[in-house]
This record gives sequence, structure tokens and C-alpha cells, in this order.
Amino acid sequence: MEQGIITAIRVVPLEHYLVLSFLLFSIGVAGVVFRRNTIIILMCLELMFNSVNLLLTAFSAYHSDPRAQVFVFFIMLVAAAEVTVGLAILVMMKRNVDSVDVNQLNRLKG
Amino acid sequence: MIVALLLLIPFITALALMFLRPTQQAKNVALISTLASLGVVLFAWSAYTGGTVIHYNMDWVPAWGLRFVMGYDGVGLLMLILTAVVFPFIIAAGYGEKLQHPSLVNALLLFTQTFLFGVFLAQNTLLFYIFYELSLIPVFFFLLYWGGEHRRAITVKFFIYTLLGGLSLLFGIIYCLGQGAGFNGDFATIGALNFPLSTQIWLFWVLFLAFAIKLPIFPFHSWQPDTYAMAPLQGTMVLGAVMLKMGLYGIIKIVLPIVPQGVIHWQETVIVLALIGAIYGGIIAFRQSDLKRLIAFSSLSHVGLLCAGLFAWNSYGVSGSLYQAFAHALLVVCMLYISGAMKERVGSSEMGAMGGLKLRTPRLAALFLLVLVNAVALPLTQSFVGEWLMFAGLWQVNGWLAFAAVSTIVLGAIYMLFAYQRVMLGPDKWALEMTDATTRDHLVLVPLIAVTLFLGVYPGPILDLVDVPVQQLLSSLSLN
Amino acid sequence: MSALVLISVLGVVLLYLGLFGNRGLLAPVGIVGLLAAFVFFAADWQLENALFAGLVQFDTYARSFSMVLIVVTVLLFLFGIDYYAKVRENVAEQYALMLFSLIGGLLITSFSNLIVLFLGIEILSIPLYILAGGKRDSFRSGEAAFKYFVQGSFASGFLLLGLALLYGSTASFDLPAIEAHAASIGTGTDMLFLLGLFFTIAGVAFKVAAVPFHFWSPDVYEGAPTLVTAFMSTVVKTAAFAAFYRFIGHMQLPEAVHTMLILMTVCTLFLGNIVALRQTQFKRLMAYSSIAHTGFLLLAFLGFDARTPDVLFYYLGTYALATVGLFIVLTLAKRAAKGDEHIHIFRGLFRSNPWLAIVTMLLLLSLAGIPLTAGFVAKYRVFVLSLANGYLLTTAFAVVMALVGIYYYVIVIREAFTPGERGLQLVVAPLNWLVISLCGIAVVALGVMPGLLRM
Amino acid sequence: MVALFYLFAAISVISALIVVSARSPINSVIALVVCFLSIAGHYVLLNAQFLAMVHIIVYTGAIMVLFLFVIMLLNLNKATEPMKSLGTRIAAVLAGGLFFLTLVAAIRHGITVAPANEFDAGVGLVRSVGMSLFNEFLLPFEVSSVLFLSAMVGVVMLGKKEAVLAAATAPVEPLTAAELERRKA
Amino acid sequence: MRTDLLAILVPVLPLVGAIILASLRRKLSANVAGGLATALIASSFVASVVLFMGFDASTGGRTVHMLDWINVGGMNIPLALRIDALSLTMMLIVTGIGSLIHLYSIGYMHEDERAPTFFAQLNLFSFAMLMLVMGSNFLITFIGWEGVGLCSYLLIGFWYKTPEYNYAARKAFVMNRIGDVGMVLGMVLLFQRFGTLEYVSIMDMATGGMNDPLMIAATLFLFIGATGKSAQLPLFTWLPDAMAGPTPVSALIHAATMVTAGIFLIVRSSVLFELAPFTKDIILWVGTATALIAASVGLFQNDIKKVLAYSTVSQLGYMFVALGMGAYSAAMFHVTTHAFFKALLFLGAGSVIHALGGEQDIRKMGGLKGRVSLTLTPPSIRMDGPVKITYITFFIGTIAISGLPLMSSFFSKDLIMAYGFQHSPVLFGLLLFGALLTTFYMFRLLFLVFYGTYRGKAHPHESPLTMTIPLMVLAVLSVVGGLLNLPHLFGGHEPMKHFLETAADAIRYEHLGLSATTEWILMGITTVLVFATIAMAYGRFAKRATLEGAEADMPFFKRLIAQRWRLDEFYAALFERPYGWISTHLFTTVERHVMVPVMNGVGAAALAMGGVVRKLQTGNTSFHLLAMLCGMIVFLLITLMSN
Repeated sequence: MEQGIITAIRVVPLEHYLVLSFLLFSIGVAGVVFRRNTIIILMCLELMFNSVNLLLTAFSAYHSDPRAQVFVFFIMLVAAAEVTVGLAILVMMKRNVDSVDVNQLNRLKG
Repeated sequence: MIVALLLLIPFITALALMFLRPTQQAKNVALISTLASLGVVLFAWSAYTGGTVIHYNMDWVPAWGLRFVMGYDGVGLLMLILTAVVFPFIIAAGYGEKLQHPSLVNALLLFTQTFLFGVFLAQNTLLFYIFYELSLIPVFFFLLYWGGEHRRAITVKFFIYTLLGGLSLLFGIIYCLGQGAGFNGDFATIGALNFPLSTQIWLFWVLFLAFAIKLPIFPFHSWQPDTYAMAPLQGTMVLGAVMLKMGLYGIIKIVLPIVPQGVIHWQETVIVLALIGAIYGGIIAFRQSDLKRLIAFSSLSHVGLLCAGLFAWNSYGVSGSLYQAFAHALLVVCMLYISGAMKERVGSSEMGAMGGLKLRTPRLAALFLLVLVNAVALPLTQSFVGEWLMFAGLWQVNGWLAFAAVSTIVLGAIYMLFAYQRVMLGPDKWALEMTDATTRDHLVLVPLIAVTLFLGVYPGPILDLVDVPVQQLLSSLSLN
Repeated sequence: MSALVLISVLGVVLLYLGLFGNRGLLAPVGIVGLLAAFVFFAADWQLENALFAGLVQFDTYARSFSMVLIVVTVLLFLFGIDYYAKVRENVAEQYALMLFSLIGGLLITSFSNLIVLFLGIEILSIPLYILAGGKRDSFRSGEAAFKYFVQGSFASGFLLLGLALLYGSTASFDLPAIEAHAASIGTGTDMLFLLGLFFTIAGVAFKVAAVPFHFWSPDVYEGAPTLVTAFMSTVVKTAAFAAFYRFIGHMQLPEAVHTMLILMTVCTLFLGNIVALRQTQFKRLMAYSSIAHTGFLLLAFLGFDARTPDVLFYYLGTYALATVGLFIVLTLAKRAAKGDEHIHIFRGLFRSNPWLAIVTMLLLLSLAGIPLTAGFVAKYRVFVLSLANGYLLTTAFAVVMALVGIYYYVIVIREAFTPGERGLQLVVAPLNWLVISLCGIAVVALGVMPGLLRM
Repeated sequence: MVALFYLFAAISVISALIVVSARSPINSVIALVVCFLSIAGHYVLLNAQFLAMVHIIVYTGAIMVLFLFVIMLLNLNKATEPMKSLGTRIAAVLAGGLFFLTLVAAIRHGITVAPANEFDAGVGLVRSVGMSLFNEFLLPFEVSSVLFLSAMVGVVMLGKKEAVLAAATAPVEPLTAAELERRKA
Repeated sequence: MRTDLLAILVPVLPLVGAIILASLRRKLSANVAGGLATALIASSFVASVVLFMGFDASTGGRTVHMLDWINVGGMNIPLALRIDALSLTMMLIVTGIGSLIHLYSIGYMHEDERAPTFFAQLNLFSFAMLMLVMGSNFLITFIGWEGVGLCSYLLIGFWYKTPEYNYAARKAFVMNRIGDVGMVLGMVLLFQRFGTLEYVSIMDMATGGMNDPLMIAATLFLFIGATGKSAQLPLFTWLPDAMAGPTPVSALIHAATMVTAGIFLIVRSSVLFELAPFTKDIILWVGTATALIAASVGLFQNDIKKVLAYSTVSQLGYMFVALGMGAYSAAMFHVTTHAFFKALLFLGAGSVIHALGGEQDIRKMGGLKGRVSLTLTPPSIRMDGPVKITYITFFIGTIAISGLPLMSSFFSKDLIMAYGFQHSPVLFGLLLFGALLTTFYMFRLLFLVFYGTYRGKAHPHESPLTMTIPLMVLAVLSVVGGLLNLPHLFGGHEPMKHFLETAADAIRYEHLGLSATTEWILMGITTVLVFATIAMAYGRFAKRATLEGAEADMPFFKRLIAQRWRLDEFYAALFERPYGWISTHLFTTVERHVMVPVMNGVGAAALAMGGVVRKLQTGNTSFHLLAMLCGMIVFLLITLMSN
């Protein structure tokens, strides 16, 4: 059974995964940069993380090495923790300025 | 022992003044301390038989080229004498100033003296640099706290500008230390450095910039007039009389040995710049209305000449420059003291507020005149000996440069006499009541003038001191 | 390793103490615990041990930096006693978060595996996101937290990308393997590796606030509570640099990465110093000064030789000392000036608190790099290092920037020593006085006897 | 196989684009869920079953719910976001595009990485990942507890209703005469 | 040894006097101070005389070494004195005339409250002048050179309350200093060439080619120094202004001694000048021009001292003409006689001024001689004028300077004119013309002051004895001074020339090659013309009660001369005002608007840059992210490019 599983990495070149990850990452980056709604920014950050996860998994499969998948696991943990904190900060922000627009926060500058 | 005493006497006194704050006795204590230092230096002089005397030779952080090597040779001793001689008078000048917190003032002055001694005693480039920078700190605070108008801006400008040079010097020193080649940072091992000409050409400016600013030579001078004019009297004295001599000393001790070919390569450029400064300062001084600013520009002029003489790099030029450095120190103190004395009486150092004061203060006028005689370098004063030697030295380099240098004697006469006239001569315009020269005035000015005249008639002791080191210096130059 | 456990447990203990309202005990317990951790580190000094299948390596390097981190945290805790005296809630949490963050710092100073690096950085950062927002009633604090969070996560994304690419190229997360790979490439090209290095460095550079990844630092420094700012500019910076060096210090970097590092150094030096010239808020000034110091530290990175870790260590250690002292002074002055942070608040300090003014002067001079202070020695050694490695022009540029730096420090000194119109009466708690004096004296002592602080 | 890859890739890219461009956060969330699911599909394709599971549980199950919860809680489901100026948007999109192009250009000539190990179909399974996690990566695993602890502490700290504010808004009891006397003293 | 001690005493005595008087200037009365000063300088005179008596000219002279002065790196310049014929001659003049003028000053200054200061400065001057003439090397001479300049400055500005006087003093010093630039350069050059500054050594070593460029340069430099000190073109304008000082000062410094320093210097280094004929030509023509221009100006001056001052300049011109022709002894001879009669004239003028209570304008004088009658039993001249001694002595001075036969100037000036004729008849013509001008303006002065009717208001009175005795002594010397160097023509054998030969080699070679007949003819022409000129002057001025009108009414050329060729104005426009302008503008424009702003500008630029870069930190998170991204892309591109 295990021998029978054909993994994508044998058929799909690694470059494809690279490009896909880069694309997703770039979309996430662009989203972080140009959205003003904080919650969407958070989501775009998640998108960036996930594209990396995908990349790592692809590498893992390519190298037949489980360690990268462990790393992905840790990334998920970190992402979860980060999102929690991020949302807490968002809540605090909403409470302070009654908005989730990032541009509302610009008192510190210069 | 001598080195330790020189560093410790002023330092400990300064600390004591700072923490005990004996307001009433501060000036006396400081005066005694400086006199003690003077005694030590004179003892060192009497015991000096030539060569380089090394008192301490310890590792500090040898890996970085920082070693605690302290000692002196003839040139260093000259500078030590200069510092030691001038400081008691600088302290004494403070008796007339009504500065707040006299203990702090004197503590700062003594700190400065400590570091200046350090500069002239250091026999290691990095140690030299450290003292060189340190000497700025007390002066910085002195100017900042007790300076005149616009002191905040001017002090910082002065500080930064001087540090620009300092950092450049540091850069150069680090560069040299990085060469390996047996140079461990000590002056004694500088000879091991042997840069190719192409390196020397740029390295020269890196090293020289510090001293060019310190002196200052044209066009690095623009911090100086404002600072001199703004600084409290004693601060200006320290700056003008001693601190700028660090520049000369540094050129001799650091720039020349490290980049001899660079020095030769840039010799004429520097001389030209220095002489431009000498003439420029001399001309500007003529129409200055503030006595202290006039002294500042006159100092610029004198220093330009000093630097030009030094850069003649022959025995007359260098000896003359060193001798003149001594003369200039005494001169600056005298001049500034007089400006202070006038300000004390008139309430301002603006010459417009003076005039005809000879009628009121004939003794002071006479003393001023004697100082003036030195300032315009009449023969049988100390300045003349120095200037003559420098002219002789410069002529060996280039007749036209010598001509430019000599022409400053006219400029000097023009502005000094004009200043004397505006202060002392003419009708008694303002009819102010004032006292003539006091005992203190005499105690400060008369010894200084006496030394000036004595050394003008009999310059032997000082010239002998520098003769041998200068010869060695020049022989090393010709070797390269 | 036991120290890591100890500190984690300590954090939890503090949380419990907070829960039971024993506010007075928080800092003392924390300090005692940290000192114990310090002793643990000191106990097996000079022992080279790789732990957990080579994930972390507590070698001399890691130990030295860890000890500095702990000492600085102790100093900050000492300061915290007074700082948190008037704060009623979340004190325990803040102490605990600092300890957690410290754990992250300890991890990244000793990492030997990229996963640990990533986790360490996150553990270092996430508590800080929260701490930056520690003053919940303050708009600025919230803004700082938010900005730090968004930009930090953004940078984490790049860091991750870099790590992934590095893994892709080398099939390993182990630092030695990656170094071996770098060496095997030599002058050849491995694009994945290059990109991986680039993004990893970018991610770490964000933590040390190198240009162009510095944007968070002025805002966050200004907005965060002063204690947290102090923590960020000392512990975080030290740890991040320790990690940075650990990462690339023994690696044979491709020439292109070197170019990028030089560029980054120059930009950081320039921006930090130049913009600091225009700062009038002290904390913001310190932020830019911190960026500037990052520049100098990066300069030490340019040429790696045997001396680099020691130079970094000395620089970061003394920088941390001076910074801690200055932030304490700032807090005191700010308190006296009713929340104002403008450098004017120092005016008249010399009149009212001569000793404090003198120490402030020493600390600032140290940051400026004036001889006989530790800062001079630090800068000197950096210059020596970079010159020895042939970065002539870059060093010259750094020297000029050092001069610019002196200017803005001197401006502050000038304020402190200008007689003020109103007598600024600082109330100095004995403990604070002690810490400040300690910093001041240490800065001078280390400047005179630089050998005291070495790895 | 290849077709599946392209399918998942297309889904993830399109949904990702929707995430960044949707005006309403709810739409974004839903697109993101789709995106995550497609990524899970990739995981399956890559024989990383364990990850695929965890991914769905953590992201789609926990994180996205958290998002939704916050959106609802804070009532953010209005497309209130004022559009950024066109310049900024173009700049951002350009920057993102440029970033992508740069990356792609960097690897344009292909990559020269050889697989490190022989193919092993068991790599992505729970057993292999678990062995790795609890043997080799025990330390990170343990340490991440600190991470979660601090996240928890943080959320409590930041999210807790302000005591100070509460005190300020609490109705003020009139002071008794005795209390007044005491304060004056 | 005794000789050495004496030699040292000669300059030291006045120095001691100066120091004592300066320090006790408030304690001493005018008379005591004057007495002391006079006694000291007189002692110097005595010492000089003793030295002179004991001097054996055949030895050539001796050097008295006092101490090492500048001794460094191969430069060895001792403080040493040189006793030889030349210095002895000058010493005698300086101390001798100096003594007389000191004595005169006792009377002249007795009312001035700062008389002790005056005497101190006068003594100091004597010291400096003695150093100048006695120095054994150039640098010692330069000590005196600058010293006399200083004293001149002090004494011109003695009455310091008047700004014009101070200005005059400064002007004198500065113009001297301009000359000194040349002097210093000349010395440096000579030192460079010979490695020593000792006169004897240099003169011994100075051999070789004529017109060696180096030698021309050195001599020209020395000559520039001399023009400053001896008031030659173009640096003479300070001397007339120097009359601001008390009259004894004018007599001592600005007539008899200091201004001859330049001539002394050139005679001292005559060997060098002999090697540089080019320089000599220049000296010759500068001297001629000065003589004529100054003499012309003298025609229209109305200030008694100014007339004498221009006359001095003119006479100095004659001396330079002599030097230019290589007639060094003639120059020295004229220096000596000029010292006598010009001192006499100045002191006489001082006496007149004193008599009139300070009046110096000859338009307000006149008729001071009163009526003169000769009585035969006993034979004497009787006058009823108030200032008869003054008149007589002044009269003697006037005829002496005009070169009436057998007067001192008759011998000295005619000698120069004879050399001039030998050089070229044109030169003789010019010199003769100058001499006639001299005669004319001197007699104009004499007539306007003493003849005609009194036009002033003050009541003239004769001066005290201390003032008149010097007048009488000088009058006698002015008459008999010619004997010092009596030419062969009159039966003498030029003793002064032969004496000086021993000190200055070049004098040996000077020779007046004119035949006796030519000399007689020249003398005859001169004498006749001089008498004619006197007659003309008499006709124009002796009876006049009033003078010509204001300068403005004069024709252009005359006005130009009366306005001193407008040289002062010319210098003011060309140098003084531009200098002030440059000084002001260097400061206000270059320093304030270039140097300082450039320095500040660097800082300001840094600050401005900071302000610009600071704008990046907008505080807008989106922007920060974008900037970070862009920065990263740029870095990435650079990284990739450089790979």
C-alpha cells in the first residue's frame, strides 16, 4: 500500500512548487502591503506562512526527509500563537480607536 | 615619578575641588597645584640630559596597540614646560573673573591640564589620541557652562569640528596599527611603518586633518574666532595658549614619522594654506571691533606662520616653529589677560567702548605696550627669535613663500597698533572711573613679560632643548 | 539547559505570584531566579556541549551572550521595582513575558538548528508584541504593539521563506550542514541557497533593525513602555545580533551576500545617524541611535575573523549597559516632567542632580564613543576589525557617521549641563541610583580596562 | 496527478487573489478557507498526510474560526474599508509583482538541487513525522509551550477589560463626611 | 678687556637709563629725569670718545662678543658688537648729538608732566640706535633697526590724546615695517648664501661675479629696508607726518640719527652693493627722485617743522645719490654734517615754537629777529628781537644747509654733486636744481619766520639755557663740520674718508676723478646760483607781511606740489582704504558668508538630510511595509546582479 502511493513530486517538477509558493507568497505580501483592513492583513500574513509551508512540504517530499514537515508543524503552532496575539491586539485597537483601519494608527512617526 | 606627579597633582586636585567644593579657596588651591606642577616640570627640565626619557612602559591592551608608555623628549619637554608655565597664570587670571562655582571652574581647568600633560607625555599613538580627545571634554563643559553669547551652539560646533579631526586621526592610527610591520603603537616603533607613496599621499590628510583643525590652519579655522570670542577668558587662554600647540606636537610626533613622504609631497600645499591663513587672519584682525575676536584672528595669523614654519621641515623652520609656539603661548595669555583686564574695567571687550584709557590706566597701558612689542615680534622679544628662524627656514623652501610669511610682520603691526590705539590712546572719550593695574595684574603680566624678554635675549635654554630632537627628526626625514 | 528550564519555571512562578497578589515579591524572586540561572551558566563555563541532537549548542559564545542577557535583564528587573511601583495590574504578566522573551533570546544565542532559530525568534518576539502594548490605556502603546506585530510577522514570513529555501537547497536544518554546503559551493552559484540566505538575513536584520527593515523600531521604541523599550534595545538587540553572528559568522558567504551586507551597513549607518540628528524626543532619539549602533555592529560583521565574536560581545555588552542606564534616567526625568520626553527635560539636570548628570554624561559619551569610556573601545575595536579586513571606505564612512553620532549625544549632554529655568527635581529611588551609578561606573571601568569584559 | 496539481494550484491562487481583493472580510475568510483546503490537497498530493490533517484542523478548524469569531464579535463584516489611493495600490501590486518576478527570475535557469535521500513513501506519515518530532525535535516541541503560554498571557493581558477604565466608568459613590475628613487629614 | 667693557657700556648705559626712568617715571621730576637721562647718554658719549681715542684704525676694528643669542642647527648668531671706524663715527654722532638733544629736551619738556617717560623713551631710542650702529651682524643691527622704529612710534605718538598724532605714529611704524620686510628678506637671503650674518665674514666672503642675481636680490631687499627707515621713495610720506612728535624727537630721530640708518646699513654692506651695480643704479635714481620731489614740496609748506622734514627727506635723497654712485664716504660725510645742521635747525625751530607757545605755522610768525645792529666797540651784534640766540643759530643752520661756502654742507653736498657730475652732467644738473630749491625754501623759511613783521598773537620769549647751549654747540659744529673731511682742494686730505676706509673696504675704491679746475668751476657755478636764489627768496619773502592765498587758488601744478604731489591721498586711495575695505569684507563676506557658512553648511546639510530622510518614517504601517518591501526588492536585485 505504502509503496503504491505515487507522490506528486515525482511527476510535478519541484520548480512548479517553487513558483506556486512564490506566487502565493507574493500575493500574501501584496495583500499585507495594500490592504488597510487589519483583519485581512492578518489573513494575508497567514497566506504568506502557508505558502512557505507548502514550499517546505514540497522540499520535504523531494528530499524524502520528514524534518521539514516537523518544521511545518512548528510553523503552524507559531502561526496559531501569532494569530491569537494578533487578534488580541486587533481587539485592543478596535477598542482604542473604534476602527481596524491601519492608517488610523499613525501618531508615532518622524 | 615625574610623570606620575604631573598626572596626579592636577588630577587629584581637580577631583578634590569637584567633590569638596571649597568655593573660597578654590582658586588658591588650584594655583598651588599648578605651581607644584610647574616645579615638577622645572625639576624634570633640570634633570633632563637629552634623548627620550621613558618613565612608564606598561602594557595596557597591547593587542590593540594601546600601551601605557609615558615619557618625554626635548620637544615633549618643551611642551610640558609651556603647559606648566602657562597654567598658573591662567588660574591667576581667574581671580578677576566673577565666574559662578569657582571650584568647578578650577577643577575643569585642572582636568584639562592633566590631559594636556598626558598628551605631551604619551609615547604611544593611541594613548596620545585618548588624551587628545579627553582634553576636549573639560573644555567643552567649561565653554558650555561659562561661555558668552550663543555658547550652546558654538560649543557644540567647536566640539564636533575638533572631533572630526580626532576621528580622522583615529582612523589613521587604526589603519597604521592594522599594518602589522612591527608597529605596536609606540612612537618608538613608528619607524617600522613604511607606506608606499601612494598611501602616504592620502594618509597624510587623514592624520593631518586633526591637527589642521586643532591649530587651526586655513580653511579649517572657522570654528575658532567664534569660539575664542565666546569662551570665558580662561577657556580662550587654554585653547589659544596650550591646546593648539597639541596640533604642532601631533604633527611632529605622529604625522611626520608615519608619512614622511606624504609630508614632503604636501609640504608646499600646507605651507601655502598656512600662509593664506596667516595673511587672511592678519588682514581680518585689523577691522575687528571686539578685542577677543581680534586676538582670535591674530592667533589665526600667528598659527598660520607656526604651521608654515614647521612645514619647512628644516632645522630652522622646525626649531623656530617650536620656539614660536612657546612664545605664542605666553603672548596669548598676556593678550587675553589684558583684554580681560580691560573688560573688567570697561565692562565689555568691544574696543568701541574703550579709547584713551592710557590716561586712566597708564601702568596697564605700559604693560600692554610691552606685550604688543612681543606680539609684533620686535627683536629681543621671544617672538622675534621664533619668527626669524621660521623665515630662514621658509626661505630654504621657497623664496616666495618666505616673502609671504615675512609680509605678515606688516599686517601684525597694522592691527596690533590699531588695536592699541583704539584701546589706550586718543582722548579720554568715556571718562570712566577705573583703577590702574592692580597687584594681580602685575603678578600675572610682569613675570610673563619678563620671561618673554629674557627668552628673547637668551633663547639658548629652549633652543638647546629642541635642537637635538629636531635634528633627529629631520635626519629620519631625509632617510626616507 | 537547566537555566532555560529554570527561567521558564520562574516565569510561571511569577505568574502565580501575580495571581496571588504578591506584587512586592515579583521582582526579587525574578532577580534571584535569574541570578541562579546566571550561576548555572557560569558553573559550566568553558564547557562545549551540544544538546538535543545538536539543536542547540551551549558553547562559550552562547554562554557569554546568555550571561549578558541575564545580567541586563536583572538590571531591568531592578529598575522594574521602581518602574512598576505605581502600576496596579499585569505586573506579574509583564515580568513573566520578559522572562519568556529572554528564553527566546537564550535559544537564539545558542541555536544550531534553523528550527530553533525560528522558534527562538518567535518566542523572543511574541511576548514583545504584547509587552509593547503593555500600557493599555495609552494609544501610543497600542499603536506600537500593532505596528510591531504587523511588521514583525511580515518579517517572520520572509525569514520563513529564507529558511525554507535554505532547507530546499541543503536538505538540512543543521547549521553545520549548511555551513558545509556554503563552503562546498565556493564561488559557484546556488540560487536557492542564495535566496535562502538573503531572506534569512533579511528576517534577522529586521530584529536588529537594520535598514531597510528598521521601520518598526522608532515607532515601537517610542510607543512602548520605557522599560520594554529598554528591554528591546538591550536584550533583544543583543540576542538578535548573537543569533545573526551565529548564523553567518562561520559561513563562507557568497560574494553577493557580502555586497548586500555592505550596502545594508552603509544604509543603516547613514539613516540611523542622520535621522537621529533631527530627533527631539529622547526615546525616539535612542531608537535611531540604536539603528546607528546596529550599523556599527554590522560593520564588525563585514570581515569575519577570530576577533569578531569578542568584539560583538564587548560592543553589545557595553551598549546594553549604557542604554539601560540612560533609559532609567529618562524614566526619572520623564516622571518629573510629567510625561514629556523631549530632550529639554534634561535641562538643569546638573544643577539639581550633579551625580546623575555626570553619570548621564558618561553613558552618553560612551554611546558617542569618546575615549576612556567603553563605547570608545567598542567602536575602536569595530574599526580595527573592519579596517583589518580591508573595508577602507566603508570604515571611513562609519567614522564620519560616528562623528554625526557624537553630535546628537552631545546635544543631550548640552541640555543636561545647561542651567535650566525651572529646577527639574528628580526623585531617585536608591535602587535606581544604584543601577545608574553601576552602569556609569561600569562604562568607565570597561573603558579603562577593556579586558574585564571578554568572552 | 499533474492535472490535480494544476487544479489545486489554480484553486489556491484564485482563492488567494480573492482573499487579498475581497472587500468584505467574510468573503476573504471564506476564500482563505478554500485556499487552505487546496493547500491541504497539495499536502496530500505530496504524501504528507499528517500535515494535511493538522493543517485542516489547525487552520481551517481553529484559526479561521477564530477569525470569523473576531469578525462577528467586533462586527467588522462591513466593507467599510476606504479604498487606498490608487497610487498606493498600484505601487503595492507592482511591488508584489516585482517581488514575484524577481524570485522567479532567480530560479529561471532551474535549480540544481539533488534529492538528499532515496524516495521513501513513509516520510509524510504520522509515524515518521512523530518519530522525528519526539526524538530529534523534542526541545522545540517543549519550548513551544513557552510560546503558547506567553500568547495566552498576552491575550489575557491585552483582551481583559480595563480595570482602570472600569473604575473610571463605575458610578461614583458619594463620599461620606467621615471619609472626607480622613482625606483632608 | 677694558675696551670691551666700554663698548658694552655705550649702549647699555642708555638702556639702564631707560629702564630706571620707565620704572620710576611717576616718582621723578622732569628735571631729575632729564638730568639722569642726559648724564647717561653723555657718559655714553664720553665712553665713545674714549673708545675713539683708543681706537687703532689700522687694526680694522674688533668684535665684542657678549653672549650667544640664536644658536640652533648651524645658525650661530651672537649678541656681539663691532667697534670699527664706521660704528665709531656713528656712535659719536648718536651719542654726541643725542646728548645735546637730551640736554635741550630738559628745557623743552620741563612743563610736560610725562617728561620722565619722554626721557625714558629717548634713552631707549639711544640704546636702540647704538645697537643698530654697533651690531656686529645684521641681526643685531636689526634689533636696533626695529628698536628705533618702536621708539619713533612711541615718540611720534607721545602726545597720545590727539588721534592724528597716533595715526602719524602708526603710519611711521607701518611704513618702516614695510621696509623691514625687505630687510628681513635680505638678511634671510644673505644668511642662506653665506651661512652667517656677521658683517666681517660676509664682506670677506662676498666676492665673485658682478650682478649675481642673488646679490642683486639681497641688496635690493636691503635697500627696500633702507627706503623705509630713511624715508625714500616710495616710503617717505611717514616722515613729514612724524613731526607730530616733540621737536627734540624730530631733531634726534627724524633728522640726525634714525633716518640715516639706511645709509649706514648700505655703507656697512657696501661690499655687497659694489657687487650689484644694478641695485646701485636704482638707489641713485630713487635718491635723485626723492631729493627733488621732497625739495619741491618743501617750497610750499607752511609748517615750520614740515619744511624741515621735507628738507630732511631731500637731503637723505642726496645721501642715497652718493651711495648709488658708490661714494660711500661722501654719503657718510653728508650724514655727519647733516646731523649737525639739521639737528640745529630742528632745535632752532623747536626753540621758536617754544617761544611762541606751540605755534608752528610760519604764516603766523615773522619779525622774530627784531632789529639787528652791529656795534663796533666792543664789536658785537646787538639785537632787540626776543629770540636772538635762536635766530643766530637758525641763521647759521640755514646757510649751512644751503651750502654757502665754507659751511659744512658746502663740503659735503658739493662733494656729492661733484661725484654726480663725474657720473653724468645731467645728474649734476638735477642735484644742483635740488640744492637751489633747498636754498630757496630754507631762506623762505628763515625770512618768513624771522624777518618782516610779526603776524602772530603769542608773546615770544627766548628759551632757557639748556636749550640754547645745544643750539650754540650745534651751530659751531655746523660751521666747522666740513673740516672733518676737508678735501684736498682746500688743503685737507679727507680724514674721514680714510678713517672710514678701515671699516668699509668699498670706500677704498671710490675716487673723485675730476680735475681741480672742474671742481672749482662747479663750485663757482653752485655758489653763484645759491646766492642768486637767496636774493630771490629775499625779494619775495623778506618784506612780506602776508603770504600767498590758499592752496585752492594756486595753478594746478603748483597746487599739486603744495599738496605734496598728493602722495598721501594716492597711498590712501591705493592702499589704506582698500586695505580697510578688504579687511572688513574679508570678515563680513568671506569669513561670515563663505567660511563659516561652509562649515556650518556641512552640519546644516546633514541636518537637512536628516529632515528629508526622516520623512520616510511616515508612521503609516502600510507605507512602512511597502518601503520595507521595496528596500528588500532593491537589495535582492543588487544581490542577484552582483552574483
